[in-house]
Amino acid sequence: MTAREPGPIDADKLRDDFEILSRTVRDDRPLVYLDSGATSQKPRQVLDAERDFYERHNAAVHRGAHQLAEEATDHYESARATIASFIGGRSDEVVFTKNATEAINLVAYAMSNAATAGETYSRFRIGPGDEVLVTEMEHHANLVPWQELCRRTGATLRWFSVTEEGRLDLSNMDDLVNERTKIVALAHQSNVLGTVNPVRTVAARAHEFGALVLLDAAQSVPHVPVDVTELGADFLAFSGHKMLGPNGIGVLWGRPELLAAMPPFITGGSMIGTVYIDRATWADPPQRFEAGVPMAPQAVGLAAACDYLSAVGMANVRDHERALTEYALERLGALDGVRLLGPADGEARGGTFSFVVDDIHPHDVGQVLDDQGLAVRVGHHCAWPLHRRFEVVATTRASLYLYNTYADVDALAEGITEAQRFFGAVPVREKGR
Amino acid sequence: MTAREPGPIDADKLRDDFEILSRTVRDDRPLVYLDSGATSQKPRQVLDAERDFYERHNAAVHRGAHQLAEEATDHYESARATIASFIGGRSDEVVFTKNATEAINLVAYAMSNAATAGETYSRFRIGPGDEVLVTEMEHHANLVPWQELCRRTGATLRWFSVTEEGRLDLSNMDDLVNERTKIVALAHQSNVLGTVNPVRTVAARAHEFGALVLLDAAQSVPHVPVDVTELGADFLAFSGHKMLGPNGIGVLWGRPELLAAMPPFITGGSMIGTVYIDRATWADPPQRFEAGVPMAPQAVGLAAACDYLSAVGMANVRDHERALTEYALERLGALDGVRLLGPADGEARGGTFSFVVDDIHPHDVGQVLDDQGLAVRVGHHCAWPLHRRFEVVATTRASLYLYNTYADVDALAEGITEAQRFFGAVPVREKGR
Amino acid sequence: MRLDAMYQEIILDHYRNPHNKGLREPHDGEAHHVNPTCGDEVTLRVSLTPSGGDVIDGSATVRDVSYDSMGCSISQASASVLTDLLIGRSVDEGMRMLDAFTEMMHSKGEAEPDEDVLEDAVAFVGVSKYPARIKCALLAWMAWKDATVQSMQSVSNDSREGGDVPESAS
Amino acid sequence: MRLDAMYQEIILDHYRNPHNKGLREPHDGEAHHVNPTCGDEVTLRVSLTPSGGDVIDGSATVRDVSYDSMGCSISQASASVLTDLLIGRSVDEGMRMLDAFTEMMHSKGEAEPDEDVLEDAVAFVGVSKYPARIKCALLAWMAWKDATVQSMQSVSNDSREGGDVPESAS
Ligand SMILES: Cc1ncc(COP(=O)(O)O)c(C=O)c1O
Ligand SMILES: Cc1ncc(COP(=O)(O)O)c(C=O)c1O
Ligand code: FES
Ligand code: FES
Repeated sequence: MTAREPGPIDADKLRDDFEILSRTVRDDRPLVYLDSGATSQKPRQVLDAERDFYERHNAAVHRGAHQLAEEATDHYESARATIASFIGGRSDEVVFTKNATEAINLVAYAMSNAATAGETYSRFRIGPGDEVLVTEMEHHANLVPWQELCRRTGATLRWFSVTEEGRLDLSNMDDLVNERTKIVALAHQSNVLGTVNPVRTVAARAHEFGALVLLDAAQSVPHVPVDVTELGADFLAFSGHKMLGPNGIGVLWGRPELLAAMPPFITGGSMIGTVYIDRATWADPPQRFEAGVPMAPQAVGLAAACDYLSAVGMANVRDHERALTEYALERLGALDGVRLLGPADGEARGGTFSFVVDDIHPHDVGQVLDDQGLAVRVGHHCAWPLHRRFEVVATTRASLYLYNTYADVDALAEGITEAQRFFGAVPVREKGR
Repeated sequence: MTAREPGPIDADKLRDDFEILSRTVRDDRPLVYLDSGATSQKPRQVLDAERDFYERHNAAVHRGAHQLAEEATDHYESARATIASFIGGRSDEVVFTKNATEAINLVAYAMSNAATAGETYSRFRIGPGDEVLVTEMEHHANLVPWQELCRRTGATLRWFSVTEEGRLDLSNMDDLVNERTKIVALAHQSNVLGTVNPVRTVAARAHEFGALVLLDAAQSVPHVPVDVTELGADFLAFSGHKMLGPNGIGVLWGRPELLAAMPPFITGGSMIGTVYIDRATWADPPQRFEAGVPMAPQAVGLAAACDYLSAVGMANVRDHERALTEYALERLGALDGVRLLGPADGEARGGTFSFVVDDIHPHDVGQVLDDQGLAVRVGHHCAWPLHRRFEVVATTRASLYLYNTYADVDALAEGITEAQRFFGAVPVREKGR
Repeated sequence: MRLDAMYQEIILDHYRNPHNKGLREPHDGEAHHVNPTCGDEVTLRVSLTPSGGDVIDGSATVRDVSYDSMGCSISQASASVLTDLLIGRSVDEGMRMLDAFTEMMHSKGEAEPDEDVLEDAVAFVGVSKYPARIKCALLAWMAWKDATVQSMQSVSNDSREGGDVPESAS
Repeated sequence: MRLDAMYQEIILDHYRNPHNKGLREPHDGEAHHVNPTCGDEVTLRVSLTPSGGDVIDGSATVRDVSYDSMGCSISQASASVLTDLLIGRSVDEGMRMLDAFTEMMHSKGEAEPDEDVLEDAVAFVGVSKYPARIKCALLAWMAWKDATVQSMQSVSNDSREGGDVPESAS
């Protein structure tokens, strides 16, 4: 345990808003939740907002002339405005999807749909000879959809490598980004390494060649202030459930002129202009991309999550996690036989720590941690190619959020030591402490 | 008002479970909710189940080794089992989507993806010369995705007509269903006419030619007992929010051998077998079709909705709505100047009533009803081609559910009469009463 | 009853007995607008008279407005009221009225509209409480704006070319 | 501490000092299994001896089991325990053990496994409380089943053809 300066956030106080954080697991161990990279917990305020919608205003949005339908529509569109302004965007630039995965698939499918969607949508066409550029550190959600786009269209997939330190290898960027490049899809922050990527550098080069830039912001929007007007990206995708919001809602932000020039993905009700039995025309964005009765209660919940985060202050969230990250790097770095994937210093990295412990399988590490009440993730974290690059099958990952404390980091370090003791892997001591 | 035998459901009592049904609208009018065809209201039990998941078991499903992740996975998969058995299916036949719209798009996109997905998936290939068959009464959700499939693949779209009585015109079925037919997509129950379609007749003919049959059950699963083993369909799509469940969750049921032979739609995490940087293989169904962190809380809520409906008894729900339907047909039929689209008798029809009032625009009818606290829907109800067929731009639609009462039907009839009085359209009297 | 606040007597009168309905000649511009939420439509024609000389600008007079339409009471009444108000005014005055009307319609029923500016069109203030109906009231006004812009172009061209009013613009 | 109930001493011993690890010849069947949730794998070989004459059936003896593998403590220990238990038994006995083991693993920690049937394998009962780890314990057993089925086919064929044991099956 270490005595520390009080940070910008009083996490202990804030934890009162999260009912689940006071529960115990495994024979009355207090829960230490270090798996926010997978999904975050939700404060009472978010759950209340969603429930209030159901109990007072529930109706099908954009589809009725009665008072409930008006109220539901109003709540849904206000939620859109709140979420848009949370990332520095405008309402008409925000499309609701079910998660980040759907948001990315939306763009990938729109690009193959452009082949048959007529001249209006020719901006998005792609085919043999064209290139799609990703990185070796992508989450499967920002990799497999592009593999599939290439298979559907005959385009070629290329990728940035990752350095031993867990940074994007930009040394061959001039070759990788060229006049054949149609879209560059990359993570803002890696869900395994914590690395924050130099988005503006890559975007600037991509835009020289008229390529589109899609940012997988699933691990950045929840943790740092994000302003779409500053990033240089054309599209931004993220999920509600990783940022205190409900499951079942995600966001695709896009430049309005691009959204307007993009053919639809999922088709059905509410996204149409006119429909004849054999053909249809499309509504303007964002409706064009929101077929079916939308997840209005979830949108309202996500807006409440944005309000919660804004009240805490995203700069404070960032600073709090930075301080914890420095501390975690120090504590983990002091452990013998523990190898961290990703940057060892706090510069341009978030609070995500994936590691291997010598001679102990990550799943066994996770099991010992679980036994002590620590919730971490084990496996390839949906980034199998990245694990291959580091020649490991799996890692154990701890990921932090605004409700985590120094004590949580202490518990992690002690938990790893306990795993080593349990499996007799290394002498029970921390180096240099 | 009419005195009636108590039916199989005590709707007045059951309404206590629905907080919103006791609210007032427009200057303290009690709410009369007649828009369940658009979306249903949710009982306390469903909202409690969802909240309990968030407050006690929330974690990313299928992705962690800690206790919360175990519990979350367990709740998610139990929910799948409950929902599967609600429709007479098995767990591995149930795929979760965000709504019925996505479920239908899933099959339509899988069919075009089959072109490039390799031999394993050749069963789903479709191209020029092949035919896709729909009906003139489809909701846009079960029409536009097929138009788009045809555009992507060069296949031809054909359709069943609708008779003046609002029934499917089967007179040219022998021509429409033939050896070129690859899939027949039709509504189980029309969201405008209430008509219940002769699914087994159509399916039998389709299967003679090896065509697939997809049933849009968005308006049937909520209202009548549905058993997938009896319908003869290969796929069944429906939405949670229309059956007392949360928004943001839908279901695609499919025959297991077909799901196994079907390439994926949305790709990303959790749906993969192995992933290399340039290619991937797929998990078995249902995971193959569930990319990304799933909407576990919503699945839990939908399972609670199924439990609620099962406790009431789906046969009782059906009988209750049948009785109300007979009564509504009688009351509406007695009004001068009111023309009902769809079957005038209760045989093979559900409790959905779309009508036009002579000389009053449907939107104005809806406005007067709204003013009296009645929530109905106006417009084309996402079935524009069907409205064209009946040569109307729009209709006013009232739709019933288990919590509606005879008094609600009375309020509707009186509301229409009031609209006629207000606009001076017809003499204020009901014919033959 | 809130219904009466929305469907004011003036609105119902115009709905039952619309003014200037039926397309007329001559016209300089025509616009066709559809309300996508309900499928209702209006076709509206405008004819202008230059205020003096060949120059066509905001000071031109709206000589005639006629229309054909299909829709709800609000959209029908709004088109009818519009023709009464705009025929005989200058284009500038009409555009100012349009702005004031649009602003009122987005006021959620909170506006205290200036009857000196909007005259009979103030009757629609109650409609602005119902989001789903705002487009109904605005439909004809948007069509008028488009048709007028078109008219100004077509009249200017004619003046420059010294030609006749074309039989059908747009 | 629940951890001790899961990682019983027997399991940790086999994990630290696995028995029969390393692929051996001769073998009649070989199976390679991957645990899709973690990417871990096992390759397992089986060699059988007919119980008498040419007929190969459930009464055949498991002459040898060897394996190579990569994975967590549970999967490693399970493979090791399996070889100890199955070498020298009849195929029928092995299959019965497999059934009992599978049943125990799906018992969510509720089973009171029969030590007479499962012997050292009862140590894995604690693992069955952890759904994410059940596959770890079953991995080698599933591979043994496949390899054995294969072995029986290959030995029967050999017997019928009177040939030698093939160098590599599967
Ligand atoms: C018959 C029918 N099919 C499909 C749908 C689409 O459902 P959802 O909007 O929930 O995807 C609806 C309801 O809107 C419907 O009534
Ligand atoms: C970097 C990154 N991208 C995309 C995703 C996918 O998010 P979701 O599963 O919510 O669609 C995740 C999380 O799983 C992620 O960490
Ligand atoms: S409802 Fe169509 S214009 Fe008013
Ligand atoms: S974690 Fe891979 S086999 Fe146990």
